[in-house]
Amino acid sequence: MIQDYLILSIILFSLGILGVISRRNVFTVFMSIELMLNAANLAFIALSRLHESMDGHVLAMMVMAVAAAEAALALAVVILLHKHKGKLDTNVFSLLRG
Amino acid sequence: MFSYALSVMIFLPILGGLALFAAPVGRGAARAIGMAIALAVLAMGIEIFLGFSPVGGMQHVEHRPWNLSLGISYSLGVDGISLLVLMAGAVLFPLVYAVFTTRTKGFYANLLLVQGAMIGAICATDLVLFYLFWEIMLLPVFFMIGIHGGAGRLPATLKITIYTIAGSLLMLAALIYVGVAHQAQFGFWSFAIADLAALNLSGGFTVWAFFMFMVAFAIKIPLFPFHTWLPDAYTEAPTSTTFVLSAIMAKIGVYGVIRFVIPVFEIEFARWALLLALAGVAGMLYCGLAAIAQKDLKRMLAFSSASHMGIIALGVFCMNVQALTGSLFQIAAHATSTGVLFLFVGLMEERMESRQIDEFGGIAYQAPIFATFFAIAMLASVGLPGTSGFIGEFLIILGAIKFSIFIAVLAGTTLIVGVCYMLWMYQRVFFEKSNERTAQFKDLRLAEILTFLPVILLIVAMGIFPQAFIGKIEPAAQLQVAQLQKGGESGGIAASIDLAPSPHNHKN
Amino acid sequence: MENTATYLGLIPLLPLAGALVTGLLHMLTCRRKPLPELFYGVVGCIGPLLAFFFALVLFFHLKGMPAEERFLSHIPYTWFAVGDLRVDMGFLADPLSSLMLLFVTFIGSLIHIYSIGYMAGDENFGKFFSYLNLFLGSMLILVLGNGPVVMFVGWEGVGLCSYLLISFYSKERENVLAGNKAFIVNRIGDFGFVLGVSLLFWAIGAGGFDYLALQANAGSLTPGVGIAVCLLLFLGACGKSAQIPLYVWLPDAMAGPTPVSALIHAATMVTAGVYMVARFSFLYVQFPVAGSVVAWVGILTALLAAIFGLFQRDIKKILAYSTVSQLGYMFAGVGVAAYSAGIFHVFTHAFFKALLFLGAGAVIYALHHQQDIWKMGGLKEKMPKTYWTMLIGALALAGCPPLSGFFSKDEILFSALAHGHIGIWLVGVVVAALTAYYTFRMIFVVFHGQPRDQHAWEQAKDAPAVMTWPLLILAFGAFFVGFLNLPGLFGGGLRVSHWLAPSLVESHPHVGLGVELLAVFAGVAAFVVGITLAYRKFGKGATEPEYRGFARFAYHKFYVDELYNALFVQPYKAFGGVISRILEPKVTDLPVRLSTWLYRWAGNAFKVLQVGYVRVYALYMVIGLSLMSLILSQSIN
Amino acid sequence: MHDFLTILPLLIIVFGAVVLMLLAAFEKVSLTTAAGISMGFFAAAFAAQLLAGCGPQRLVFEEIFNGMLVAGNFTMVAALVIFACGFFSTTSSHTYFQVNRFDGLEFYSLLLFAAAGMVLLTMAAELITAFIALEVMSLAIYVLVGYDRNRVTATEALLKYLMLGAFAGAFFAMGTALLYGAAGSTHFTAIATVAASEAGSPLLLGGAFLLFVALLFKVAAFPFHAWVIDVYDGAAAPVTGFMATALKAAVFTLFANILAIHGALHQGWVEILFYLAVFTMFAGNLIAIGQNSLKRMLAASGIVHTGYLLVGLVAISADTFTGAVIGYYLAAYAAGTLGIFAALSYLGGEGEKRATFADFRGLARVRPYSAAAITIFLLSMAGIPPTAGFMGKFYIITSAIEAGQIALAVLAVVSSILSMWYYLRLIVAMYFQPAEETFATTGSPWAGVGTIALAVSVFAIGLYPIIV
Amino acid sequence: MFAEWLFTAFALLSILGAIGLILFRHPMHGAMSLVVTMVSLAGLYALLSARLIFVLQLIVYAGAIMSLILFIIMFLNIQTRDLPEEKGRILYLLGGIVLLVPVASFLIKVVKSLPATEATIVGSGFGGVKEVGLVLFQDWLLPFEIVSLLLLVALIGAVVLAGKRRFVK
Repeated sequence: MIQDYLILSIILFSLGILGVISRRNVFTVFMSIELMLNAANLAFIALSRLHESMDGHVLAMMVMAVAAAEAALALAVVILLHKHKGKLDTNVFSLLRG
Repeated sequence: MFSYALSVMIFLPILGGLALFAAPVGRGAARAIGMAIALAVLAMGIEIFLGFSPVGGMQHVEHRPWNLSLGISYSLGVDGISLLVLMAGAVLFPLVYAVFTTRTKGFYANLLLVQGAMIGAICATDLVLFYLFWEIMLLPVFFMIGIHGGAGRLPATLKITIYTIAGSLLMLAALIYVGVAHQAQFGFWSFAIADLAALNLSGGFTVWAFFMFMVAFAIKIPLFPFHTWLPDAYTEAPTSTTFVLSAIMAKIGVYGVIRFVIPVFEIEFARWALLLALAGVAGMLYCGLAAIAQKDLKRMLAFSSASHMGIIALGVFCMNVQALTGSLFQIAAHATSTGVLFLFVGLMEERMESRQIDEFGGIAYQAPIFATFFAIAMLASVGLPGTSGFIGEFLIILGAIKFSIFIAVLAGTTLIVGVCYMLWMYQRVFFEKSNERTAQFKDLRLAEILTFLPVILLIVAMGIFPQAFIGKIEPAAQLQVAQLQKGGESGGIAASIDLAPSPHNHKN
Repeated sequence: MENTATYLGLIPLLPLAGALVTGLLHMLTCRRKPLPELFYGVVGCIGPLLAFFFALVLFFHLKGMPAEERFLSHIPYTWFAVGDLRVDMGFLADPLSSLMLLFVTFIGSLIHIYSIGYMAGDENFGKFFSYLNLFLGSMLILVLGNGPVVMFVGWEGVGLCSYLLISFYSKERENVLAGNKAFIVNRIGDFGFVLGVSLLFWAIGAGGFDYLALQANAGSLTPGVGIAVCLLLFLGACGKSAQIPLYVWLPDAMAGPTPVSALIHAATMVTAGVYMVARFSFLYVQFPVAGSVVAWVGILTALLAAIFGLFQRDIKKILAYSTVSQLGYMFAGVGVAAYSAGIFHVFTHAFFKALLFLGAGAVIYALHHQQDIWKMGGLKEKMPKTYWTMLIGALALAGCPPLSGFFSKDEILFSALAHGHIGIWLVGVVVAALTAYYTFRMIFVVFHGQPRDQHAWEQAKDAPAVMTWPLLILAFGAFFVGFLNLPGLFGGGLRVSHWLAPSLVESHPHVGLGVELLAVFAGVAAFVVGITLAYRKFGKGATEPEYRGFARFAYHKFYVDELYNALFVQPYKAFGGVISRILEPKVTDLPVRLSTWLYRWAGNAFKVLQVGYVRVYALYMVIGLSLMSLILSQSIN
Repeated sequence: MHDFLTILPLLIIVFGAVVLMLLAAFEKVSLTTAAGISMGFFAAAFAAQLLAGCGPQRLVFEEIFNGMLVAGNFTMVAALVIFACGFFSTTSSHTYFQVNRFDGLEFYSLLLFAAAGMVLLTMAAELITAFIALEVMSLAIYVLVGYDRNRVTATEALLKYLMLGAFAGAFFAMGTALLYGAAGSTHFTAIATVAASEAGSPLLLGGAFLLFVALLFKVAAFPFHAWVIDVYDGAAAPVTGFMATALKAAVFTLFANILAIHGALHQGWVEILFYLAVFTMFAGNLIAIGQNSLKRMLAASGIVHTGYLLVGLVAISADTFTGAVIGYYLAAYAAGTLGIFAALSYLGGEGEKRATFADFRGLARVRPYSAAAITIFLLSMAGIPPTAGFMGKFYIITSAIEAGQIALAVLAVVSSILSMWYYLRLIVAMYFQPAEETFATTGSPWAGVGTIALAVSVFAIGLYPIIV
Repeated sequence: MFAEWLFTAFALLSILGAIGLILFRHPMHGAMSLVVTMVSLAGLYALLSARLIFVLQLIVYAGAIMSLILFIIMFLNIQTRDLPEEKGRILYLLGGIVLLVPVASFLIKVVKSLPATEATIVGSGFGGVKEVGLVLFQDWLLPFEIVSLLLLVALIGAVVLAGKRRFVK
């Protein structure tokens, strides 16, 4: 039963990866990453239940904190990108190459 | 002689070179400083040579632990094997300062650095220390060719540098392998050659390690077919650098084989000696033949040098005391003869602003002294008895017969091959009719005569009184060969390498 | 070996010192104010003359000792010693070397004197004497050396001098090329010599590497090695003494000044090979097969060179081929183990051939460097001294009894017969006839008949005294030295042979008087036939014939030079070109260039992968992730 | 007390970061002062670290921190490297910002924060601590990369780094989760217990896999390397230098610590790390050979060095792990790389206009000392004796052969042969080609002084490898 | 039984939300879709007796973070025409799926190795604020402290990058 949670977590994680590699929209990409972190959180909570220890809850809180911090920075970057090009297409930002 | 002679010989030039880089002095002063240091080193070298007692072991030993965790030590020493190489490194450098007067400060500084590093590589008795100097000596050469070389210097300098560094790095891996093997067998770290000689290497990687060492040295020597960097580098390098390369650096390659490969890899060495000897002979023939087709004097000498190096290397691979002693002697002999020839070409280039053989002719009439000196060096290079070149070549061929008749017959052709291109060149450059430009050719000035005369006399003296040199190197060569035979016997293969049965077997 | 003679070392040293002095002085002064020729002449002659003096002293010193103890040695120092190999810079005087020494210094001295006249006016007068001295010194080392390695010093030294002197007139390319050819061909021989010596060392050299020690140990040689050593050494002799297949350099060597041709390329250096074989008689005697090879090569060379000699037009070339031919005889002699006969022929040949060359030199000198016999003629009246001396030389060469050449040649042919080498003997007789023919063809064309170049003829006259005196002395020698070794048949005592006996290992088969008479008769007959034919054809003046068929073929020396050129020289050069233009950049260096190119190519490929799109970079990560997952999932089940 | 001394350097750095942040908030000090303060804190931390001494690995404040922090020789070396990197990056930055005026006081604060994160990373003995420390470090560096807001390439670099970094961070989190599942705890000791008892545990494998993906991304190992070229290129030279050295030192220290927690764990990863090391070395070389821009080349060469360090990781022996080899290599690599970025900081000019190989043609004619220093750094990176890089490589190869990984050692050597090309290329440009400009620079001499100090230390570390 | 139905429902919802995130072209729609996922996840947390986390998920994630994202999307006034074309999206998706199948199957294999136990009954204190708080401040003090650093850095970073300072376009 706990396995199902974990499998769900893996699926969500994979979908997050899929979002990162298949989308060019900066927002979508960042939200995909958030999705991956959420998947990790689900795994933490499920495993915490499995091990009957609340460490997993704390870990999930930490991950949330990290996610929040990253989100803050990511949004700042999004603003910066928008200021530069007015676009949120990651492919637009390919001056550095080769 | 004070006890740090070798260290001084190493670090006086190195520190001098570094100081020159930093100090704001003119080229004249730089040359004078370089000359002074080279002369000091020369004096110490002569002192060491004269005081050298002809026994097998190391002399002027210095030992100082350096890196304890890996057992690397700063240890130096001279024995019969390194003596003549060391002498070559000490004797020949003052010539460069004397002959080439117009180089920049940096050039002289590089020259000092390369001398110190070379002497370090020659004297090191710790494998890692050797490797250190071995790598360091390449850098000044790189800069000397790259900054002061001819029009095609960039590809040439990259080629020599990357080629030789490739070899060295492979050697590094093998070297570490040997050190690790020592640690595994004896339980402590050491890279001292005396300790490593006790190693009993076996296992699949040993042969690879052996070849990694050999490739590194083969590139430096250069042994066929690893010589392809040589013609370009020798040709494009400023003549003084070519001189350093051919007269000393190539010799350190051979020396490295004797000093480090033979003691450590006795069995592999005996097993592969025939192949290596073939490479030596093939290189001799190949480069000798290529020399005849060269139009550029320096390039021709480059091939000639490579050709001779093939024979010198062969002497090492024959694994008997005659050939080995011959090689060691020939190292010095070749250093003087070919080295001086390169210097002469440099002089001719300065006077004529050309190296094309076609553009010379009839110089002998304008410059009899120069022609005579050149001829003596040339004859030494083709191994005429009475000059330094004969003794070594004879001993090598003599030893080669014992090793393999087939190889010896091929090696013997060096007598023919060498003389062909040299005579052809001498004819075109010194004989025949003068042209407008060679008619203006100036003979050697007094200063130049005095510079070259000692070397020319040395060439003759080494031919007439070689025992003064051979007596000092032979005991060490004996030791080395004894070790090798021990290894060959324990490997049980030494006997099977002869293509032709040795005459001794027929004796009874 | 206990006997020592410290002045032995002086003998080669004297000419060498002369060479050094004259050479240095010439080198330093030639560009400014050259020293007078007389100075060089005198200084140059002192060395050889003193050497001759010491040779005489030595000779009588030896003569005063019991026959079996006639070995004097002097070892100043150890040259080099490595392991078992120990080579002393040592000199050995024994009957063989003392005899060689005598005539080498004697003829050498004469030719030095002659050169003062011949070379007068040459701007490189000093250099010439330096080279001559150097040559003589080297030759003396060759002769006196107490072992093969010291011999090799002289051996190569004379080769070098030969090169220097052939290319003496170095402004002309042909001369230098001839010099190169001589040196290179000699080196081919030396290649064999060095290998032979090395092989010899490993076989029996550990107990000492001088002749006496080698002789003592020679018994332990196995046939395989022994024959190999003999043949390799003979290869060396072929190079030095111009035998098939290495004879080609000698005719070209005539490019040098005539005294050089006389001294080096007729009298002394070229006989070094014979000397060497005689020195190693203890080897060749052991292995008759090797001796037979030597003999056959020798006699075939004699025949071939004689055939070439028939058609030459250059007076020096005629003499050169005759030299080759006579050397062939000598090898036939030493090949059939008649070492003393061979050496004796060396001895007599030195006199008459030097005489002929110097005579030819006088002719050339008189005709202002005209060497074509078809431009000469009728010089008998103009140059009587030259004519008569040369006639003696020619007779000696042709084997006219009782001149020296007759006895020595007869001795060789007789020995061949006596040792049962009928074939060699037959060819030898034919060659004798040919020799007589071409020699007198030359004499008749040059000195008899009508002058073909009136102008030159009118100016011709005998050479100055400094040149004619040596001629006279040599003529005297050429006439009489044969009596020194008069065989028993003629009431002599084979004194030279007996003198040489301690140095040589040879056997004298006993044959009947009939055989001896047959040999003498055949020799005389051959001489008569040859000279008669020559007189018939050229005796009363003749014009240059048109050569056709075989004659034309022989006139062009069977195209051997061209053949060698096509077979060796051109392929050699072409191969060098192929290596440096094709093999080196395209094959040997290919791995290096290819890997460099590959590296750069792959680098560019990777550059393309850096597309700059962040999504693609993430994709790379996921690809790696995917692959690693695939690998890892193998390890769990 | 001892424990306090051990974390004192960390406290100093954090304190310094906060101080600078406050100063920045109130804009009370000049930039030079800020740089001086930053240098002072780095130096103080360095000194404190030296004073604190070292010893075998042990837990710090085990009671309070619940065994989540360790310290020992290895972490000390890593911390020293990080502090030195911070110090020299500050000197370079100071000069750099006098020409490229997009500076702010927060820059130095972030530098210190990043260093704090790095030090925490090296000392982490628990995964979530490591994760957060990693994020502290990463976030600070993201900002540093994108500090020049006006330059679109800097922003682009920021985007790439942040996006992929966060992506990798998610892997770290997921990996931690799986390991938590395996061990019931995220402490290294607990994981070690699991690794010892059930070596083949799939959860352990999967968790470590995801964790390592994140770490491999941070050190730019193949195939997670692609970002590094563009990010190094887009960031300011001093920042790039800091990233290339300190970040790598921190992450590799953690990596080694994790691998060393138990032999069974390490053993399971040897094979994959072997291939990763090989591919990383060769991919780095192949990328570097095609580059024209110096920073891009250096980034690619950084990949190669990552490969060497991975060789070192393959070769570590968990039972006798001291981290000496890795630590020494990190120090040697840091000295060379920092040096060259320090030189680029003042030679690059306004807007880093001198960026390509061609731009540095003839430098030796005009500025011989700078050229000599760069040459020394390049030689060190190429591993030519007697520089530090040589000894570093020597140790790495020695450890690989000792571990029986001879093939890997040989491949490492082959890779260093390949790397000669592009290192020499710059030397060739500087020395063998004529100068086309004067290479005039303005600004403070601090970067130059730092360059010289680093050049000297390259030799010092090389000739006296005391820390091993 | 009821719990299982709930799990299935939440799981499907969360997956659908995730798929929506990937597929919706406009970020706004994606964000809304993600909110669905997050709320479902919160439900799952509740099912797992993680009470505090359930709350936090709703407040912090679905609430704070998502509103921040939505706020920024609206702040930037993203128009459809500003959005990337993303023509090859499907290709990338398919390729991505192909690549991800091994990854996901490997990871699923990994988690399947866990003992297939039913969720046990846990004590009433499990996952409560107090209980989690005690664990947090007793065992996890250090990470907690470091998080403060992290947030500080994020704060400075956001200010530096997006702060109202000289920005020259």
